[in-house]
Amino acid sequence: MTNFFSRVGKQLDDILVSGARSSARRFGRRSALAKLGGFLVGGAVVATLPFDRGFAATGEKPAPIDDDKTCDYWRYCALDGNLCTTSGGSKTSCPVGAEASQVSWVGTCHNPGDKRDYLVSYYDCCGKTPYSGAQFCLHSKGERPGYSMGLHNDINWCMANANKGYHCTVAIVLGVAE
Amino acid sequence: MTNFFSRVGKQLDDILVSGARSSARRFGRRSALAKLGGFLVGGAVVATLPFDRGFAATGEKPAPIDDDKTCDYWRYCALDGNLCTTSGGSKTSCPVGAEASQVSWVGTCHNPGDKRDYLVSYYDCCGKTPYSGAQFCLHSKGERPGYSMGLHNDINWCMANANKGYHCTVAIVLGVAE
Amino acid sequence: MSGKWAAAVLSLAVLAPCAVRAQTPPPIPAEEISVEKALKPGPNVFVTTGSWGGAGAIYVFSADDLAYKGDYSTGMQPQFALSPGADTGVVASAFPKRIMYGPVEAIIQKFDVSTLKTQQEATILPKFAQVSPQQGQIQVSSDGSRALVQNATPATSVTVVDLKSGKVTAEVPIPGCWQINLAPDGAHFSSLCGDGSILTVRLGADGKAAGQARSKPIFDVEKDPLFAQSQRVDGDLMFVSYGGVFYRISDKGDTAQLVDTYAFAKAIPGEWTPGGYAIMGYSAPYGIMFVAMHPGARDGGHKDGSEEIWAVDLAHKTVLYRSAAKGLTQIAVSQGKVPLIFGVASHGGGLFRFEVDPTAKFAAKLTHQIALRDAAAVTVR
Amino acid sequence: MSGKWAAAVLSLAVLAPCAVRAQTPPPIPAEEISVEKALKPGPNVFVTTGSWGGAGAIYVFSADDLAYKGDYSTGMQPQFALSPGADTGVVASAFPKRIMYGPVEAIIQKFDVSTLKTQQEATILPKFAQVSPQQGQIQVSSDGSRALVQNATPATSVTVVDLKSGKVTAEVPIPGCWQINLAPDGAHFSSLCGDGSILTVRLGADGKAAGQARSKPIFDVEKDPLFAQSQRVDGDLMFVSYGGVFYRISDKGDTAQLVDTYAFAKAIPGEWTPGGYAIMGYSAPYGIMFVAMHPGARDGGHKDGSEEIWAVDLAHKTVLYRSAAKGLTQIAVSQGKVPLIFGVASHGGGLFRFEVDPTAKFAAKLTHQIALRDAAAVTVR
Repeated sequence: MTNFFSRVGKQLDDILVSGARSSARRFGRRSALAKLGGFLVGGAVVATLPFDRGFAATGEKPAPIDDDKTCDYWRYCALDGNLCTTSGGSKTSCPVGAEASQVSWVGTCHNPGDKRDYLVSYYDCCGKTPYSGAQFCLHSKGERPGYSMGLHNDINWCMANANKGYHCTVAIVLGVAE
Repeated sequence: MTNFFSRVGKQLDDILVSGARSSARRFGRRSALAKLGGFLVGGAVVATLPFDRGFAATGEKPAPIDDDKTCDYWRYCALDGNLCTTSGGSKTSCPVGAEASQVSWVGTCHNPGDKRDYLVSYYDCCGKTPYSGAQFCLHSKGERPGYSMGLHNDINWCMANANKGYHCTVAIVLGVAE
Repeated sequence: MSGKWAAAVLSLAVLAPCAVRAQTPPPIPAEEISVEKALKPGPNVFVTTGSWGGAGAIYVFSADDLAYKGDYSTGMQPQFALSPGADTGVVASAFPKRIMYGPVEAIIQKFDVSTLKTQQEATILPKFAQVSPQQGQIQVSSDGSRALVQNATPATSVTVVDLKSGKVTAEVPIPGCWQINLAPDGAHFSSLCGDGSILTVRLGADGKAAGQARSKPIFDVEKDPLFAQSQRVDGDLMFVSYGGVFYRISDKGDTAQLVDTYAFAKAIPGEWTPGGYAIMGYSAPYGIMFVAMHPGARDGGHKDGSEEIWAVDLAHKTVLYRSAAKGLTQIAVSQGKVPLIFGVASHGGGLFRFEVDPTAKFAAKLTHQIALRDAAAVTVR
Repeated sequence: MSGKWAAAVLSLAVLAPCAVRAQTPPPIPAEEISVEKALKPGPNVFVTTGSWGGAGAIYVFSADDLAYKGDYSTGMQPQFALSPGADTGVVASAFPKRIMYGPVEAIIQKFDVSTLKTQQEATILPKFAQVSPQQGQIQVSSDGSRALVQNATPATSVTVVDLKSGKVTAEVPIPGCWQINLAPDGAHFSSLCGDGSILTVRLGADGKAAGQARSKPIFDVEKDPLFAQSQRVDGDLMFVSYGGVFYRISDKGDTAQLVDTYAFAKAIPGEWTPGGYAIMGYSAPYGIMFVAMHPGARDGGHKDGSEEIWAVDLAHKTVLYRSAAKGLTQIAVSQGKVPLIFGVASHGGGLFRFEVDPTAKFAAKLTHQIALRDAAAVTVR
């Protein structure tokens, strides 16, 4: 069985120690909590914290590994859904006219390009008819039932949006999973 | 090109001459009109006329020809839709819980079993999710666009029902097309 | 125009069999359309088929030969429960205003199985969890008076519905917990929680929460999580872990108690693990748990389809027999003298029927199979 | 509980790239989700995809290489029209309360093609014809101010919608007639009728019917009926018959007039006939009509997919070239210097792109093709 939780636990400690700043991206912390295998505590936590992502633009991007339109692309190790890369979006962007989900689930995937494990956040794109030609994938590395909601990929992650129709899924790198 | 209309015209004359009685079955006469290649005249015609079908139970039934679960069954020569025979119904009955359409279209099909041409009326069964395992067929003998509405098979014939969801289609023998 | 066409209208109403009866063989007489009044008799098996883009359905098949009988229409992502007598179905599903967007109307529908007619429609909370059809998302008390439905926003809660009044009586938050395991009397339910504990919620006669208690951690969510499915075994709840360990839980008291564990796969070579969504089916008359198993344990393999169905004797803690059974992701077991196993291959799209021989170590033999697109969950009594 | 978990919530909000930047290569920095703001530039081709069990869609592909760009969601059985500038789409579709049953809400939606955002939603009559996507079920005036939608109960009528106010201004009965051929100024439309005549309906500035007239019979519904599709040729309407005869109709006057017929398939051996749903596409710059054709005329074969696309020079009444093109049931032709033919194979499920060479007798060469389930109608400017 995976050691996902112990890894996450360690990373969490690292982050707390390093004082890294919190993300302003669009997942609610309720979800971020869930992501880390946690328990949802009930009640809305809507505030987001400031985040300096200046350095994000400076890092040299690793050469693309594999084909992000196929299920075997490394980021998709816990993705259950249609690839947005084959639905008019990209691996990090929803197609035109879709809405990004407010909440998301995570996986820990190994990037063969730099031999690192990454925390990947899967967002659904919402509110549109699925494209019948989209590539559907099902990978469940580290996946858990709904009691670890942030790791659960059977559910419609458009659930917190006003428009809940499932369209496709993107895979966002959150950071290295040490 | 088919001589469908001249045949229907002839039959109509025969019927008028023979004084056969009108059908109480559930198609509106508006549709029966349309069936015969005609023009819809607008306005609802809702009354149905009495019909003595006592003899219908006495006639010896011809042995079944072919398999009515396949598209090649003779009655389906102008059927565009899912076979009710593969959806929990029969060739003349809607599945449990479905509604028979109020209106229908017709075709003229040759029965190889008795070497007769029959007028066949296609009713849609309505108001239920289609069965994904149903046999879909598309035959268009004598079919016409919507200006000959009673011969048109591209349209949802559940259109006159309160519940319009398309489920499957049956093929009812109206009589011999002489 | 009107005179001419009025005449035509009358004349066209007289379409009827014509007078060729003198010939041999006689022509087919005029027929009349009808609607089947009730499902053909005999035991049924139910398949829930979901959709992310439109209507779902509860398909009804003959448990004898998988002949298709009919379906009950649902909204999106239906979750289904069957009455103990198998004569009433209860289904929750979602109807968004513009199908793919707009406000969601979520409803529970109760229907008569033999006529597939709706008996009751009740509005539930729109936060109803839109998840692939699976066990424990909806549960009905054995007297049919109370239904519980899983919600997720993603914060989890349970909607309690009084089926007599059709009214929602409570929304019970179950933070960090998931899946409803209702006691037959409908008076309390248990849910698995993300810290490895089990939450027990008691419900009053008024359908409101009357108290709740969380057990000590019972399972290890990190090392060997439980599948979100249970079977009722002699009044206890039986779960199974990703790694192939049965967890027998007593849910009778205020707090759930671990009764026993049994690592049934451990001694068998090949790293066999359960896989799928509803991977256990219990034959109460024989005390045999059937489990969908596949070899080569791997992280992420817990939804892989089966290679075999194992018959496990719970009283003697023995794997009695391993029957070939390819690709199943959900199974359900009938309670008759000859247990029947029905399996769905949701990845491939198929429905399968197996007959079990109690005199041959509960070996299961495939007797029927059909292709079935979007088959997602299977239910039988 | 709350103190402990509140701390966890805070701590978990700090997920961020961590400090391994010293290593080489540097790790992938933290990313942010975004939404594409507009379709990639370039000409588009639109495919209407219908559904009898849920949401439909207008799919947008690149006209250059059939790369998928995005879609606009619709209800059931969408009918689509594109503005002359190809920058606005108008679609009519049905949203029944329980998807498969219950009252139908039918709406027109106007959307911006580049952002796929709804600009307007207007309720139309629920008697909107639920028919497989085809031409002439919805039409929009060239200034975009007026939309007309086909109804059927099965009695036929046309709903007139003022797109400025979003209001239905009239329901015009067109008994026995079908398919809307709107004049570009939106002031009148023509429909084919079951007695072989053509009905012309004039509309006032208020969007109400201002008069109608029926022509003498122009075509023979029994012997050689017209397909319910037209192309605008030098201000006239061009239809084609099941048997392969062009009917050129002037719709300028109060009553439609037959200008000319041309039996283009007659002299060519093999009993070739048009087949499919929208089987003509006209290149106005070159005066060439492309037609989807198949050999072996038979009763009921009028929906068979193509074997060839014929390029017919209307001015010289000559079949210039016959290009191989398998299985197409709908085609549409772009109006550029190099005409492009887009075809849909609705029976098989595919989208095809052909390039036409005006210097080679308008031969059409397949350049791209993709599988496309439920593809039903294709539109291009």
